[in-house]
Amino acid sequence: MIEVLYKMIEMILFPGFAFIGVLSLLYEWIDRKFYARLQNRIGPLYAGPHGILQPLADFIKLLSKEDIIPEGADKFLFTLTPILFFAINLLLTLFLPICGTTGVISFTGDLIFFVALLTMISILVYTAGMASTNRFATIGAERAVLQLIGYEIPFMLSIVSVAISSRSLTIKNIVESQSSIWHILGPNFLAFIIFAITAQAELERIPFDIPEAEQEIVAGWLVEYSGKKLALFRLGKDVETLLLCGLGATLFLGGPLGPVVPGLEIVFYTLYFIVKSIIVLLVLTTLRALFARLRVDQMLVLSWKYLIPLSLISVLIVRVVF
Amino acid sequence: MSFYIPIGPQHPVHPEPLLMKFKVEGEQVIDVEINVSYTHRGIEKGFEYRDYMKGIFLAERICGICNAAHTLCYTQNIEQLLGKEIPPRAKYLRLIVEELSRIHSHLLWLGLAAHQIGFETLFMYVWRDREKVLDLLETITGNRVVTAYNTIGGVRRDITPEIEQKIRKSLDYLEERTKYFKKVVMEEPTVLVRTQNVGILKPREAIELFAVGPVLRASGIKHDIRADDPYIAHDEVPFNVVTYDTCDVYARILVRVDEILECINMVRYSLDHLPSGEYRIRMPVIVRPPPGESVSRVEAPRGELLHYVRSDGSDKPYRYKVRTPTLANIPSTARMLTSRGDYIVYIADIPIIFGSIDPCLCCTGRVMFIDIEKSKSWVWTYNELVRYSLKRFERHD
Amino acid sequence: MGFTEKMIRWARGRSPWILFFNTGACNACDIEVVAALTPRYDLERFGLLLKGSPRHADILVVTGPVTRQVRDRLIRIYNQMPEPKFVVAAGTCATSGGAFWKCYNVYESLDSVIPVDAYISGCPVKPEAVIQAVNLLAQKIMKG
Amino acid sequence: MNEEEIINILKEKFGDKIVECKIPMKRRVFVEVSKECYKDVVKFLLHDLDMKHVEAITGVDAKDHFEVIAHIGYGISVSVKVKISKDEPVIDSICDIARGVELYEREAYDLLGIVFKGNPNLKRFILPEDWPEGVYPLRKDYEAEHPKPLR
Repeated sequence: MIEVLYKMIEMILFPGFAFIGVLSLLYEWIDRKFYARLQNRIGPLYAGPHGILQPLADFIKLLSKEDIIPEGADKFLFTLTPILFFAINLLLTLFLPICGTTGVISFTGDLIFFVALLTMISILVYTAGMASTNRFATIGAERAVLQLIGYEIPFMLSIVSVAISSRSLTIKNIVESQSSIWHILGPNFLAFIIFAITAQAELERIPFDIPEAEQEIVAGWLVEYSGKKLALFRLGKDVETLLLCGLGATLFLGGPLGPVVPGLEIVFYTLYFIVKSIIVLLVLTTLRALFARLRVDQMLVLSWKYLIPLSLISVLIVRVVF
Repeated sequence: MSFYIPIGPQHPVHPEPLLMKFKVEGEQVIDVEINVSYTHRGIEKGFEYRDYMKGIFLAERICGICNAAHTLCYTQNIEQLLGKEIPPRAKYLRLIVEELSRIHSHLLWLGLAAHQIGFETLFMYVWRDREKVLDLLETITGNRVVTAYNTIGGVRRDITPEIEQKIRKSLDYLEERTKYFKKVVMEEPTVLVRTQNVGILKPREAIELFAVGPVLRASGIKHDIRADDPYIAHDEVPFNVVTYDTCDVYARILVRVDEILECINMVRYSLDHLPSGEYRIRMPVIVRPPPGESVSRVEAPRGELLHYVRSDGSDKPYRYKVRTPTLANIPSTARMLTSRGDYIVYIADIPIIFGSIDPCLCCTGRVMFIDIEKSKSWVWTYNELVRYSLKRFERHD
Repeated sequence: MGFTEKMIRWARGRSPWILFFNTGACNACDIEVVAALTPRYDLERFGLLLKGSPRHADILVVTGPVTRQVRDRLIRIYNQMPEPKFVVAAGTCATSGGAFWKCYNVYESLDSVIPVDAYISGCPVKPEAVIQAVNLLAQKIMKG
Repeated sequence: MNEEEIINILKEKFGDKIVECKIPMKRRVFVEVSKECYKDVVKFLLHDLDMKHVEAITGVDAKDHFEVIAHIGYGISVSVKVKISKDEPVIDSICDIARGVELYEREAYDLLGIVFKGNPNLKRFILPEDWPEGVYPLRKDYEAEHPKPLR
């Protein structure tokens, strides 16, 4: 009984939903602040000290706004997709090893389950676009799927090359195998670069924010959502950012491992995890600030002509070395 | 399966209201209708109720960005009617403010173009440096954007030596920044990919569809009112007409960036050779030009601007016609936006192609939609589309 | 329930998302409002974002005199915005028709078409005035 | 190719059809032409004298008649003026020899009611859809007033 209760607390409180929720809001704040700094601006400042409560303010404001369901939209899917989007993202964060070498849930081969659910998220984006039968949303949804075809394979291959180098498909072993040297320092550096680019595409940020291209198709698949649904989508996207930064940190920077004072392992592990995933986040934000947006066909050309061969080479290198 | 995307009249990237209806197959644009009549305010009728002096303020508000060009064209028009010659110092001062507002307009456009292809950082940098030019305009004319500087018979304020120092210092900073932006535009791979051979307009088409300004010069045709028909002090101040011949959005960016550098040199030259003397001739408060008509032309930042006035001796113009540059560029835009044969236009290219003519729709408030291929019959008439979208968007309560 | 009420008002005041609509203006006010978002004035300090779709925004910033064609589009966009919405009339053209006296195609002012909450005067509007307006509106929202 | 040469060439080519021409200032030529040969003069200027650029077409409501003025030329601007009677305001359009002019003619049609024969789609152009037919705002008899407020 105590075991179940302990698991519940772990799930709900510490490395689970509450902690992740706060952390993802913090990440959105870091992202916006760093992005503004890169553009020589100050970024959010007045909501709380240094604007740290800005994402919270956006979230609460959206919750309190009126929720419109357009007449022609297919009601069931329109309301279901935001909830599913948020739920899957939260579920996936339970796999990340935050306060120990294993996440809240971990079983052998959980990497495959993790990556499968990640693709589910993009399918949800498509259904969200299609459910709101607005013309811009349909085009945004089509572009989301086109983009999915583009970045999914290099994304998988970069994870596979990490799995090969640590000889297992469970996150626990991957983390432990990095106790000697981090994957990023070894032959997997090329895989890290590909992971960063494809994570940028998975999160639909600037060089690849084609489904949501504000200038061309107003707000892409998000155009019809407002109020609570939009709040859920935005929080889900923040959690997804945390998820991918955490995944990057776990796979390439050795997750929560690092020199530790014996008594307080959990605190140190969490600190290491946060610091490393923030480093990955800063890499993604600089990517976002440096480039202009690509067109869908250019994005596909980029991924099929350059990213896939590169990721194949990285898998080959890893196979030869290990 | 082809269907319509109505972009506008409210659209995040085009500040002005315009409705562009695209016939689209998948991602390819087949056909376009551009309806820009939303900014038609009936200004020409407004001129007939105002006397000549008050007309300056209405002429200024035709377009907020190129208002220096509009007031210059208006005051030049009336001076031609009166047959009065303005003092040389006033000519040089007008030229300085005109070139500064051209720099501000081109920098604004460069930022907006970067914004349209999703390059937020360049947009922020360019608009941060544009503030320098706006500070200059504010010191000289008293207002950042709508510079009420030209009046009939000369200019309103004079330039003092310390303003001159300020101008020179800001110009050096601007020159160095513009060179940096040019380097960024030429080397940044994602910008090149999004702008090269996009929005093609061949030289023959540019002439046949009467394109004007940077759009014409980007297709390799060397025409500029400042060179062909020099007004105020353009015959004394040397400058060379910038042309590129790759006929696409990339060429238009480069034409405008080079023109900024030209303007900087022109302002420096005119500051060095600023003649002394008074800057305005005495004008009666109520100006009554003799009956007659006159045409005045100015090279506005977007192209060739034409004002025509017909006076019947009273203090109000009998008829005042304004033909704005963007109006002349609309046919060539429609040509650029339709895919023909191997030249394919994607939805993602629409904002940057339309943006590449630097549309100043409030000038164009007199243009409605153009059918390119007459044979096309639309699935919906205009009103049906409005009713359809009204039903679709109506709030569900 | 005072706390949640106060929290919601604080949140609404701290993250005003604007939607921009130019109803036939001479776009001097438009570029000044957009200039307020750039590094020198940077409205994002107040949490202000320029949003594309009427569904996402709560403040509708309108510049320019309302022309006849734009009137029904403006009303439709106003209807599409979710409920706690505000309208800011930027520039003398929006507040009182500005310099376009006697031009036949133009309404006298914006509040003859939709209810307006805040007026920014000036032709064109200075970015400092836009920041002042956003602040006043935020305080007004926070006080309910 | 300065202003006098243009006038001389036009004079001996069209002879008496040129009603009146003057040079108000440098690089400006005003030519008044009779209604029949308006199109040939424009064609002659555009192609033979290689001016190849029509800047604008202005419609003017002079009290007893309409006037259509075509401004042509890059460097030197030649304005070709034609008088049309008020009760039968029809003139042949120059759309076929100058494609880009379609807009200017439709603007004159919409605001003044001058019909350009041969213009492919002479439809409502600038005014809003609910503008009453037959009311032309730029005519002298039209009194401009603001639309009534809705609220």
